[in-house]
Amino acid sequence: MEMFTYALLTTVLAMVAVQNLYLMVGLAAVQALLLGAEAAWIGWQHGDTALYWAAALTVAIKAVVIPLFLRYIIRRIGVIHILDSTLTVKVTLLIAIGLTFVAHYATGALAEVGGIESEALAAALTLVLIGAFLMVSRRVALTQVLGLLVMENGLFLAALATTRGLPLLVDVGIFFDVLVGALVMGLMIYRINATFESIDTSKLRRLQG
Amino acid sequence: MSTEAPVLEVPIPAVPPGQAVTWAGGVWSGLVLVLSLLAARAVFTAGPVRSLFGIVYVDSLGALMLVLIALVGLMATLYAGSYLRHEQKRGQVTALQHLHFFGWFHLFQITMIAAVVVENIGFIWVAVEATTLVSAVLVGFYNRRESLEAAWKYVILCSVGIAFAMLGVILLYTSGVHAGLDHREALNWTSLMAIAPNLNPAVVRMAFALALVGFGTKAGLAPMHTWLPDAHSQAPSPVSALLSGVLLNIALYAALRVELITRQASGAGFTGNLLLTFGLVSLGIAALFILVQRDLKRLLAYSSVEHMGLVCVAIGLGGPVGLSAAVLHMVCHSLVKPVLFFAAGNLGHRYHSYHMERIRGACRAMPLTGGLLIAGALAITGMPPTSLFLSEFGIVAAGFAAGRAWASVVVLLALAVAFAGLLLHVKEMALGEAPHGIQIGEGLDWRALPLLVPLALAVLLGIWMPPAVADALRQVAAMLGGGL
Amino acid sequence: MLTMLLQLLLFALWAPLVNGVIKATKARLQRRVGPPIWQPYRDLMKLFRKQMVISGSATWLFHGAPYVHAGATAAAALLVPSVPALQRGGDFLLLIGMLALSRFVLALAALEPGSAFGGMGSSREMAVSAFVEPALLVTLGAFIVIGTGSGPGRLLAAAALVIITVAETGRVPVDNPDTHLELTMIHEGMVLEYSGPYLGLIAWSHDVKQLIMLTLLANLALPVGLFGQIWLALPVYLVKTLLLGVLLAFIETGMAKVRILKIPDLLITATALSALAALSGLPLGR
Amino acid sequence: MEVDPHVWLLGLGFAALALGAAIALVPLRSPALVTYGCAALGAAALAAGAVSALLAGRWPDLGAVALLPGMGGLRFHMDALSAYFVLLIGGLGAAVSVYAIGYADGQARLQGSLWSLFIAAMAAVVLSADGLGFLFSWEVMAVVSFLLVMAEHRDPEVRQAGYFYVVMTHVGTAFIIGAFLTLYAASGSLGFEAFRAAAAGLPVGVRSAVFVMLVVGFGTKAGLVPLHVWLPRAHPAAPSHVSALMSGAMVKTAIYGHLRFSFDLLGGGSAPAWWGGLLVALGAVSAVTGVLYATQQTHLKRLLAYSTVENVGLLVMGVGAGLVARSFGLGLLSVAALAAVLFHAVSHAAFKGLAFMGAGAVLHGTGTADMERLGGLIRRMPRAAALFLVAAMAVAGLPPLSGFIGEWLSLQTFLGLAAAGGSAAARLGAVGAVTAIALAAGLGAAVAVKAFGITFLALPRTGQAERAHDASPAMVGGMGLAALAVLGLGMVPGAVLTLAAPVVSAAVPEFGSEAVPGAGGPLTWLSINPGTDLQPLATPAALLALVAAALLATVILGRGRPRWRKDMTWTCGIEPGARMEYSGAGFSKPILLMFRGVLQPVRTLKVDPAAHPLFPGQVHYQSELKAVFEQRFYRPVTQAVMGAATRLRRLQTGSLQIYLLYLLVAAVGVIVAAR
Repeated sequence: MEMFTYALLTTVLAMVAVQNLYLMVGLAAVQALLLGAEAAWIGWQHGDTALYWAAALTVAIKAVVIPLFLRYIIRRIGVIHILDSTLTVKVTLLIAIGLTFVAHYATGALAEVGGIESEALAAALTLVLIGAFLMVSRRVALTQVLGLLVMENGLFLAALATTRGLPLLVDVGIFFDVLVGALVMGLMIYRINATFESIDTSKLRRLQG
Repeated sequence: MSTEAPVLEVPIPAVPPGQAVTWAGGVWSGLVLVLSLLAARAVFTAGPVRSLFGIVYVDSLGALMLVLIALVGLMATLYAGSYLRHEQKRGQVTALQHLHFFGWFHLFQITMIAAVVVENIGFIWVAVEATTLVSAVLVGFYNRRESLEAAWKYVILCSVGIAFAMLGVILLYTSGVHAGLDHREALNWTSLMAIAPNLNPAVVRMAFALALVGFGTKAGLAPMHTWLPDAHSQAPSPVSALLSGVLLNIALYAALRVELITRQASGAGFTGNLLLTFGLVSLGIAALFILVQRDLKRLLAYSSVEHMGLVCVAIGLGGPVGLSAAVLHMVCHSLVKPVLFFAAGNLGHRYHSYHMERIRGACRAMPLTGGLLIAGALAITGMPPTSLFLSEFGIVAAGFAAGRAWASVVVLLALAVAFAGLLLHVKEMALGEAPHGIQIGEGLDWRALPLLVPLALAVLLGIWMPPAVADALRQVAAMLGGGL
Repeated sequence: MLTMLLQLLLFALWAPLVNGVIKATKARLQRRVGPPIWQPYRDLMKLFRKQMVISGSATWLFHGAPYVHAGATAAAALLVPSVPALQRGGDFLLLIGMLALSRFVLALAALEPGSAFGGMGSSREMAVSAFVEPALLVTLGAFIVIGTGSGPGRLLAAAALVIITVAETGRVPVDNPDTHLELTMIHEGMVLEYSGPYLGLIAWSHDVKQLIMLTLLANLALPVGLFGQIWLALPVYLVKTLLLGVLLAFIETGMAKVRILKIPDLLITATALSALAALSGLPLGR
Repeated sequence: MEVDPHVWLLGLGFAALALGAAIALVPLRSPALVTYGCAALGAAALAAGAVSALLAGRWPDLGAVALLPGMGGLRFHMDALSAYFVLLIGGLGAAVSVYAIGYADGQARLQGSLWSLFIAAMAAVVLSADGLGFLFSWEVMAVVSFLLVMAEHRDPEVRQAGYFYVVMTHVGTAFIIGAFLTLYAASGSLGFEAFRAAAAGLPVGVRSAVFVMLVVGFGTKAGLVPLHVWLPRAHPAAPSHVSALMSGAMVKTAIYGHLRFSFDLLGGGSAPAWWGGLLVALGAVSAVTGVLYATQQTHLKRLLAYSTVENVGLLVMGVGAGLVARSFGLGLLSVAALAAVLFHAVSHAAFKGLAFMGAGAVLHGTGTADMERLGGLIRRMPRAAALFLVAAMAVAGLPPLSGFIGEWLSLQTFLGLAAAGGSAAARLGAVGAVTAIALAAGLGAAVAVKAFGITFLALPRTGQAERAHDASPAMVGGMGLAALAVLGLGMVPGAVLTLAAPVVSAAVPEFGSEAVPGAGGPLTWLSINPGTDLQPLATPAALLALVAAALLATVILGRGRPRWRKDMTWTCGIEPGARMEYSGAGFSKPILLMFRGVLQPVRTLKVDPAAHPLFPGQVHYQSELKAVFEQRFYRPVTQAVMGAATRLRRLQTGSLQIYLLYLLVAAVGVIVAAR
């Protein structure tokens, strides 16, 4: 359990640091795989079949469909390696660590509630916050989608950590939303690239004030 | 401009575009309205309705939202008919796009309806996220640079926000499970309300805080509101009307569901203060932004931020006065804001711009639209005889009643600034002489209905509230006060 | 009714003589022979018999103004306490109001012919009167507060009333009744277009107004000799007003005309003196 | 149960106004006649109802509509005070409506509809017995008057003026809301009777806070300096019949508010003396400042607007005097003060309404209200001139017209206060107030001379003035009604004071109506010769007799009617012409220079150097008053707000990343807060 958690944190920190788009998509896929594995493991531990389904969905959608779709978009657009971070790696990492502290600080109070694994919840919140931060620090539209995926992963982890997942029906709904969201965003990136001849969102600054 | 992405093409049978779609949409929306009214009557006379294996659940708050969605939806559909026909005639929109528009437009309404007729908070979340995705397509409808930019910001910011909300939902679920609820019903609102006193207050508080940030992003609360002026201004005007008029309410509705549980679990202090803070910040920021706007639709969008802030302030202050004012205010805002967006759409068509500097002498060029622009502006700033006067007065009164006169003072100040700001722009747009080359004259036909009906309703509520409406609002306010 | 008529006659007949005495005194002081003191009566009689030249642009207002001016001044005269036996009643606010009315119509009539002199006189008259009215009001109020007592208050108020009298009668240093020099004139500018009977009425009214002010000064600043019997009181009154007229002549001769823009200073001083007088008469220490 | 006739009359009045508002929107053959005729009938019925009620002395409830469930709504109740103000509003409304039939011929549609609503809203304000209903009516009145001001919106200045007005009145209303809700927080209800009950138990600090808020709120509507700046802009911008009603009646609703709250609801008897003192001071400043600025105006309607500021100042001084007197237990003086306020309110309504109607006639007849372009209108517009003269004399406060009586009553009060006031400060203040009123009266006379003289007398300055046409019969009718009121009020002041008596005795209950001056009360104090008071018709009759005597004397002494011949005006031998006349600016120049410390004139003189050194070609002279209040009070505030908004606007950078950062910060913030 803890191993998974640390592995997840490692992947997210790696994502903060790397610049290659394919690599980032890959890391997101790995993250989803890890999550799926964790879900399956917890399901096996508790004999919860619903978690198998959740794990399968996670892997299928977040580790396979969406990464493939994003790679397709990258290929269509033809951008692989661009410098999209607005901050230096050092600063980025420092802030990411700071957000980890915030997450631990915030979840510390909730630990007393029986059954909540404070450590895992903290990791989940870390994932969510760093995912959001990833979006703050990156300019390229695609990495922003990846940041969103990291956040979703954090949410899934939170659900796992606290209550062994949400009701399956809700989970299905969420996965559907994630899938559609990724598709919509991917298509938008495509259109943005077509219109602006770039997927650098810092160029999207016509609307101000 | 760009290649049409294949996924965006919703299969709609190839009917002749134009009139037929408009009529079909109108009939459909009318039907929805009738059904909503029937459902609302059932709810308000006999209590919450549950059906379809317990998935569909409508209580008084939901019923009110339902009626608002249906009413504004019908008006927007009617307006969209004439709006798009005009654009099609001018060649801005192809027949195919016209069809697409209506497909997405009604899908958008369906997702909104879905959000208010389910009980499971998880489902509410799913529906709210779905509204974002669907409406993002509509925001980007024109395929211009600006609209793409707006749609992108909209979808990203709201998705991030709503991810925080999801975390809140998960925490709520956790606390429900730990308080002994079954997995299947631990996200059911009624079940959670029933055992709310047993929920862990710390967890629920955190859940509410996250839910408020998340749904608050969608509801346009500052400082998470930044996407709103972009999206609301770039969307086609009928869509803007729906976005401003009802979607914001729905986001707030979702946050309120969590708030009610939290209030039961940990007392009104925390939730009230948080709502009050966000509300006042939104109010203040929006009021100042209104003053320095240059674009008509952005102006209206900021006004929406202001009004959402007001509703939050009212709920945050609480008390019977505050809550009934909040409910009334949501209703009134839903009635009046669409009218303003419709008027803005008409003006945009006539002046070929939403730049307020270019829109001059609207009363001369378009007497009806110009007049309604003034009337709407006066209404939205809380001037009698419209009901917004009453609701805004109630909100200010709530502060005094709650012993927080300072909050009311801030509200009064912000309202005065917003009033000055809105009228500063509107008087120049509506009055004076129309610029050279602008076509003069405007006919009065059924196309005026979507502008006239809601405003007339707002005036009616302002001078005489039908007993049925009064009773319904009272029930909703009572529910917001903590009753089921 | 009879007392009213008597008071009216007293003012109408006595006022030109006072003016004559003042003129004679001034002449003596200036080492001139000067006209006899009866000259004002002769002037008036002559004026009333002359044919007038009326401006071509004058209307009913120009014709009506002298009558209203005279009527209002006469009304003011009725309100002034001259000799106790003739007192009918009326308050000093109405007195000030009547004086204001007489001034108002004249100021309007002065604008009628459209000459620059008329406008000048009218404009200056209204500006000065804006200061005269508060001064007069506060001064008369101060006398009421002081009542019959004597003390520094009465002295202050009396000084104020002297200044106001000078201003109201259009004399140096406020105005100069003897010249038609546009740099200085106020009252004379206003009546420049009038001639014949109208000018007679106005001049007569002006004399009456002068007597009103002197009467106030005589009876308020020097409340002596107010006997109940008219044959005792009347001579005292006549003498007092004549003496005060002489005093006025001395003041006028001994002073230089001040700039128009300095006039407010004089009148503000008067107001301040009276306010001080009023306050000195009040039991402030409660 | 028998219903009082005044209830019927009021109902009839409101019904006629509603009809007028509705029928204006229907296409008609002669819309002005029907629309404004309806309004006139409605307003007249309101006035009649008010008179009937005041005479009958019965005060039934007039019905209610719930607006906000559980909080309140429109609830109408008439008592003496509201009846008196309904009389004012209805009376003036009727006269001006008649005038509008002729004047607003082209503005009978939407404007005509709003007109009826305006009258109805003003009446509703003074009849409201509930805070919410009061504010509702108050705001309707504001909105409707704003739209009426905007009638000639093609002119950017009009738009600016209307905007200024509506924003200021909105801010003022915010203060009133604050005051109401403070009382609401204490009483739990918005009913006036609940306010009254709650105010009695409130600590004096809270009551004072409420009072100050009301002073600001009502002061804005009334046009108290320095809250007056909207007034001289809006009044000239509005159509003249609207200005007449705004100036004559609408600002009086603020006086009503002052009276209602300071005397009735906040318990005038137990008020600290400084309440009244504050009002007297503010009023005095307004009176003097208003009239001073009035002297300097060359736009006829702006001049009248500043004169309204003056008169509002006088009214507020009266209210203050009444409060001071009450707090020192000087009931009789309080009675006198109230009588002064009530009388002057009606009198000002009549003469200022008349003056604005006259200005409208000038505007209608010549196309301009700029005095420098007018002159000599007395020949082309004799009827309008005669009627305007009545108004001008009342503005100047001359006997025997109504303006004088009002000033007389105020001066009596303050002199009484100076003689008998409760403290040294009160006496000193009273002496100051007397001076201020007298100064205002003196300058007021100058204003009146200028307004009438420059506009109507001498030679026409432009072709516009030469081609003027006189007012139409309907306009003359409306003005005539108002002029009759001015004359009647001046000559028989007791009539209206009798109607005011129940109001006064309700406000100062320890004295019955027999104490009210002119309504049977003693006013024997403070005259040089005691024994006289307001004897109806005595003064005017005497005056008339004396004028006749002057005529008689002229005839006798001149042995016949005066004979004259016409000739040119003497202008030192030059052909007389309009260029030789004193201009409006020139007329008030001495006052400008005497008060340059207050008025702060800014003048620019440009001499064209091209010509001969001794004979310059063209000389441009421009003189204007420094906008002291705008620069000192308003510009800093608006600049601060606009500056804040402009700086804040930069937050919306357009950068998605920055937006996400806001979101992240907010999320972290609430997470930390929730812990």
